Amino acid sequence: MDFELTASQVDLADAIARVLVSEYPLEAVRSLEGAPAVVDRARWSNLAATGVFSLRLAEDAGGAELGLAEATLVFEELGRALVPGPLVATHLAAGLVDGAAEGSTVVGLVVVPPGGGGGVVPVVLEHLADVDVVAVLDDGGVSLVTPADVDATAAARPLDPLTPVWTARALPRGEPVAGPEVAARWRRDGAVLTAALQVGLARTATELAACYATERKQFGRAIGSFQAVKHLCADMEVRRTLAQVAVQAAGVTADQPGVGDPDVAAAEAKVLADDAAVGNGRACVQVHGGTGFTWESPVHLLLKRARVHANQFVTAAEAAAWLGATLPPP
Amino acid sequence: MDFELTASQVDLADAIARVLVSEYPLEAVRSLEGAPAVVDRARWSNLAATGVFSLRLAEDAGGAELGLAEATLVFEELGRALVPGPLVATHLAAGLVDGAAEGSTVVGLVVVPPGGGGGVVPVVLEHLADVDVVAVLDDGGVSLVTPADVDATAAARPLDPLTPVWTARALPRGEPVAGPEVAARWRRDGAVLTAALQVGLARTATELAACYATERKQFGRAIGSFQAVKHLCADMEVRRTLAQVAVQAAGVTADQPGVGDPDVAAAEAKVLADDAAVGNGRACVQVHGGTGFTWESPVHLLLKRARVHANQFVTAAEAAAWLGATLPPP
Amino acid sequence: MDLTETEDEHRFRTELRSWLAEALPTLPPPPAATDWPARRAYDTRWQRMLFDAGYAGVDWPADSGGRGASPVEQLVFKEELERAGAPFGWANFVGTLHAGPTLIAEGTLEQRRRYLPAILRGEEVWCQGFSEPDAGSDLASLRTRAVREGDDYVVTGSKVWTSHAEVADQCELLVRTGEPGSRHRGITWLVLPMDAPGIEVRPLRTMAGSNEFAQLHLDDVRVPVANRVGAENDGWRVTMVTLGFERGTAFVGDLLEAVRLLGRVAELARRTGALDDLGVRRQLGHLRAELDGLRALTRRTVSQAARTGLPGPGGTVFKLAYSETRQRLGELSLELLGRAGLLTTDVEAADGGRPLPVADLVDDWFRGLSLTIAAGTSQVQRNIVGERLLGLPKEPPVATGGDGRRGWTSS
Amino acid sequence: MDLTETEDEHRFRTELRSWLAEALPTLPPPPAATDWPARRAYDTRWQRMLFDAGYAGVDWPADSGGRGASPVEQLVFKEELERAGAPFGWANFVGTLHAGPTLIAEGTLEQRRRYLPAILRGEEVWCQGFSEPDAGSDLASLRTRAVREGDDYVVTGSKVWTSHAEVADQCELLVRTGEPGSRHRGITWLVLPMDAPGIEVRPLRTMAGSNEFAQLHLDDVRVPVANRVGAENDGWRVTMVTLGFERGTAFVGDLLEAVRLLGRVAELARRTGALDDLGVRRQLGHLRAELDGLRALTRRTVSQAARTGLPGPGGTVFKLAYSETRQRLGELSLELLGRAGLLTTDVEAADGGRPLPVADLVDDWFRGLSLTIAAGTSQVQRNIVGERLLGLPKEPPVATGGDGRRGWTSS
Repeated sequence: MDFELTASQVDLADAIARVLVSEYPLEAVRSLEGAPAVVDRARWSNLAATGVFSLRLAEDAGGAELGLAEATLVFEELGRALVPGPLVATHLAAGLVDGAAEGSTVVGLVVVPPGGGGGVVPVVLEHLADVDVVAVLDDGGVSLVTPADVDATAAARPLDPLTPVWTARALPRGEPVAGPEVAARWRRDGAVLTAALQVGLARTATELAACYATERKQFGRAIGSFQAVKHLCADMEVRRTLAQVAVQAAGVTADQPGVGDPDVAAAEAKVLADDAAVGNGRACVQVHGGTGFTWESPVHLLLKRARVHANQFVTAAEAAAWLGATLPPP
Repeated sequence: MDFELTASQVDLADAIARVLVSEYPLEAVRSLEGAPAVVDRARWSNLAATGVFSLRLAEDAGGAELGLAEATLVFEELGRALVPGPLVATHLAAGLVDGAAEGSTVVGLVVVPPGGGGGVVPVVLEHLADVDVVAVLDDGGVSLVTPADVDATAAARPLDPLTPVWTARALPRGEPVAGPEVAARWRRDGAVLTAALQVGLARTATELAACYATERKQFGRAIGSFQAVKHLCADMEVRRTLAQVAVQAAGVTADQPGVGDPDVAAAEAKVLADDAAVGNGRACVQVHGGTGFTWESPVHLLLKRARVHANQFVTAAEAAAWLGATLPPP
Repeated sequence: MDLTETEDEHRFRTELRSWLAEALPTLPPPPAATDWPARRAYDTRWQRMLFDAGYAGVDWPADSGGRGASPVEQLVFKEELERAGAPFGWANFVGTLHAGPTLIAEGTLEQRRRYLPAILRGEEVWCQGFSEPDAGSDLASLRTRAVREGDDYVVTGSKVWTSHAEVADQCELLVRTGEPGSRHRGITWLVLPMDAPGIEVRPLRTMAGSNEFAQLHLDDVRVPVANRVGAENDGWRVTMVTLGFERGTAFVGDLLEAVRLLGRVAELARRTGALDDLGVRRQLGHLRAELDGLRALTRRTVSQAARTGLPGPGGTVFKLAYSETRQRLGELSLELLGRAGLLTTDVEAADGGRPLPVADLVDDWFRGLSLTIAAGTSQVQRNIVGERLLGLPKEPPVATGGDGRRGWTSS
Repeated sequence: MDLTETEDEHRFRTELRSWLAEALPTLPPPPAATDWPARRAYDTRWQRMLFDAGYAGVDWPADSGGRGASPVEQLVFKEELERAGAPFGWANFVGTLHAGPTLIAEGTLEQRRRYLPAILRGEEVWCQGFSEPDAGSDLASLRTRAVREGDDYVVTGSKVWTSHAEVADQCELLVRTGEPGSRHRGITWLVLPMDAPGIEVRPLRTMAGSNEFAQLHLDDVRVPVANRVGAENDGWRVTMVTLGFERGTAFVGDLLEAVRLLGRVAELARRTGALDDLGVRRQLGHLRAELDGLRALTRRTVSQAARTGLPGPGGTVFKLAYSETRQRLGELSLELLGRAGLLTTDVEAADGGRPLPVADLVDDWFRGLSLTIAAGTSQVQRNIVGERLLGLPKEPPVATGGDGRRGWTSS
């Protein structure tokens, strides 16, 4: 047992972080705010070239034969840098949808809740104008839909200005490409990778808050020297730490048979990571005070993106209820 | 509209507070810790003489014809002083059970949950060795049971050393003395008066914490000058304030037709008062640090009593669920 | 303790209610939230209607042109306006609730004559120039400088969070006339005419995407000394005096709005089926208890003000509890909206019923986030409650610096 | 990242598990929690059994008589003991986990020979004399004085929260040898034989009614200078050195106990029907996620220790999160017990099934309350996380006093 990152895992995370610094600096990301399409195809291809989408494929399929554990490290970095676009969907589709692994096909995803959904909330699709194909995930499996076939209305002002959304009353029937086992795996791996994005957001929120609290002076002192602010930041660090190890453990648990229940670990990762990203996003706004409430500051983007991810694959509320109902007897 | 206390209401609260200082000083209260019976009959009679039980009765029945609003002020003082015994039960029974108003009959109470209870938790009776009669409150009304007829087992170490408890698998059939309307009123008024006791506990907890935080020095400063401690205390004051006005409003709402829904106000009072008493009890322990965790300090008695009251008449969870389910449409 | 209205209070309510029933339908549809000139026109028209009906400056003394209503009547006034869905009148609030009362208390006769009637009639719109980029919670560290030159002050600096600055005629401005570092002792209160040369108004977009605030940049702006309210360097006291006007009704409209929103959230929960969830019921019920507790606290504070003429101590407790409650209401709203919360505009419901109220609920979520920050963060409020209400010691003075600055305390 | 056991680790676990399966049934039934002499006998017998099997001092270096197990083996050791329901060995923990490691690092050869074997064999029981009535979170302000007289220190003062003092042979004692107010710089670490004249042990009852702690009153107690560990006035460093032994496994037993308790709470919820309540399910599930997250954090910390030989930074985060989680677990337990929670002992269930586990759950509630206080309050832990992990500035020194004392910071 050695739950520390291996040297090659550290290198992998460093490598992707370096690519992101040059490909997705904050100004570049923010320049697309409010646009109907936010995926820059050239940058997306460069991301693909680093293996973001193909990472877990077999070598003969152009992959690196790495595991979900490694993927969580990569997605944490993507979350940290606020990279927009259907990253998890395209990653899951790699190997199943031509061009996804290479970055030439951008894949959107609609996750139908177990049992089929329904109710009063319409279908909400992300990134419809960015994607070449929409994968629909339901209990029966995965099917593919052409974006142009979806009768959808664009939202005028999406909550996250970097996650454009559309609504539709229903989805057209798609072409089935995978069965229920793949669908179940997508649900699980998708939850873990989304949780990894959340950890990245939680990390950036903690860093921004600590930095601001060190630099900003009020009443003649750095505000971070006041316990009220310091302890807000400390709680952010606690949430980030727990979520990060839980997400990495979920990755390892999926990769290594016998070390635990991967579904449980995935649900736990989503619960803790959603808490960390949303809670730290909110705390980051609070630490920044009025500044944090401006559009100009990047702080709101972290919180808004966290809310988007909180509603992907499974909510923390759903995951926690399932974890509570399935607790093994003592 | 004048929701401030009248001069005579202030006098009433002052008067009972003065009586309690001499009749129920902390040492006297604590001297009974762990005893199977904690009602000192002489003191109980003196309490009765101040009108604690007869307050709301008609003048010709020996009462003062005051309202539930005034009763909340009195019970807040009783809570502040940690007075032990079945205060609310005896107050409710005054006028229905001979001698209750005068303090010569001490009345216990078992509240059967709406619908009849059942389940795995046995009947838990308080103060069985103190009381002359046990009132049983269920959907059908109120009936009276002789304590000796209850087949009950004494708990070796009750949670609150000043609230001795017994368990019983079932209760004997009692003598009916009131119908469903009275039962419903007891439920409501009992919840409000118990909430008033909780406000008293929350107030004492806030006072003790603020006092300790001012006197106790660590790192060369009064600990109350550290924001971490100061803000714990501030949150106590906020909870206490909200609960107090909500309890008083519930009293007034029961007394004055047309100003609101008394059942809603009662449920709200219990929710906020339980939160305040339990939350402030816990915070008071935390502010006191190691000292607060000793038996010698009175702090634990506040928290334990708060937990007892939290389980009387209606829990905050039950009351909140009812309030949520019955929210009127906008 | 009496929650029943007196006959006078009841009459006041009834008359107001019937006037509102007649007056409101004569208003045109409200303008777009982003169109400030149209909002100014709409809000000042509403102010003029209030004036004509005798409700302008309901809390102002009669000798200043106001109605001189009692604290309870002020409460009734706000309740009825909220109940009837009357305009809030954003363009008027700085004038009627802040600058006006300050001038009443501290202005010269001439100043009062010049400015007060225009506020009451909706002829002039005021904005506030208090906060600065580097002086948020610590207002006393403000740095906008005013240097006396003849009969003018020459003012240079920046102000932030100035609401509707684009359409304001006057600005209540705090400037530093004392030495840098003179804290509370070197501040002066000025009336800044917004058409003075050297003022630049830049929009300050909030995270909610709203343009309701602006940043002011003042570059050698000349303000006549005659525009000074109170003595030079006495502006901190002048500002604080205004707080003495508060009768516990400052948040009444907000609170009743929150009650209405809670009803909408419950309705949403009923439609989505979430109301079958006991945990959701408890959350809703808890919020209901807290909001009604805050209503009771408001009544207590107003009653105290009615008796003593002074604002009671409940205001800080209210602000702290209300901000946190409203923030939790916003979180619950977004939780219950689920993926519909990824939009910020109302959306057609899949069941064909009324559209889902996404816009209001998401907006409420943003509002909740701002409430624990604006007008004193919750952290500062907790200091105030701890120190002023519980008597806990302030943070000891800091050794370094030696300028007598205190820790992050309540003053 | 690898969660799979190596062959060596697996062998260690398998051997330990089978030894436990044989050894534990030979133990008599555990004594009453209040009977310290019997508990001492029981715990030291268990320690002797561990010694005979080669598991005593599992984390001590082999040249000090320990097993010299790797950090992962230490983790496995604690997991297996908890899994098998082995005795915790309260009477041994100060010696094996604290005083022993201190002596190993800082004791003279003679001191090590004198004390270490007796600890490993369960022949001597240690207690801890660190906390004082006026020095809780601020340990460096301790005032128990030791004055040198010839070859002895003469010690006078009081200590609190001394576990099992009634049955201890030795006490690791921190005393002030420097000037009053010398803070960290005037503390000395002594071995106090508990049979020395002048020691009075008074029970210190906790709010849970337990007598597990005592207060020590020391009145001119003579301690030979030979009993000093480390240099005079260097006791703070000596104490801190021990922390370097921590391999992230300090709370493993506690954590696994909490996991087991959560299972019992869920079982209770199933029996009472509360598990049908979605809100309760979410609370349980949330606690499950947090506890498993803490298990993952433990594995991370242990793995870092295995690589670097140093305790990782995860300990403080662990303590803070674990304390709060466990406190919430306790609250949920009491919530679900309802009126049965007014007792503190198990009670016959009305459905005739197994008795309701009141004793353990109420005890756990008390435990939760103590966890946010003991061994550094959560407030102090947050300072540590903020300052050491995030690099936030410390509180500035206080102007008054001038003795260089810092605010309530992490050191």
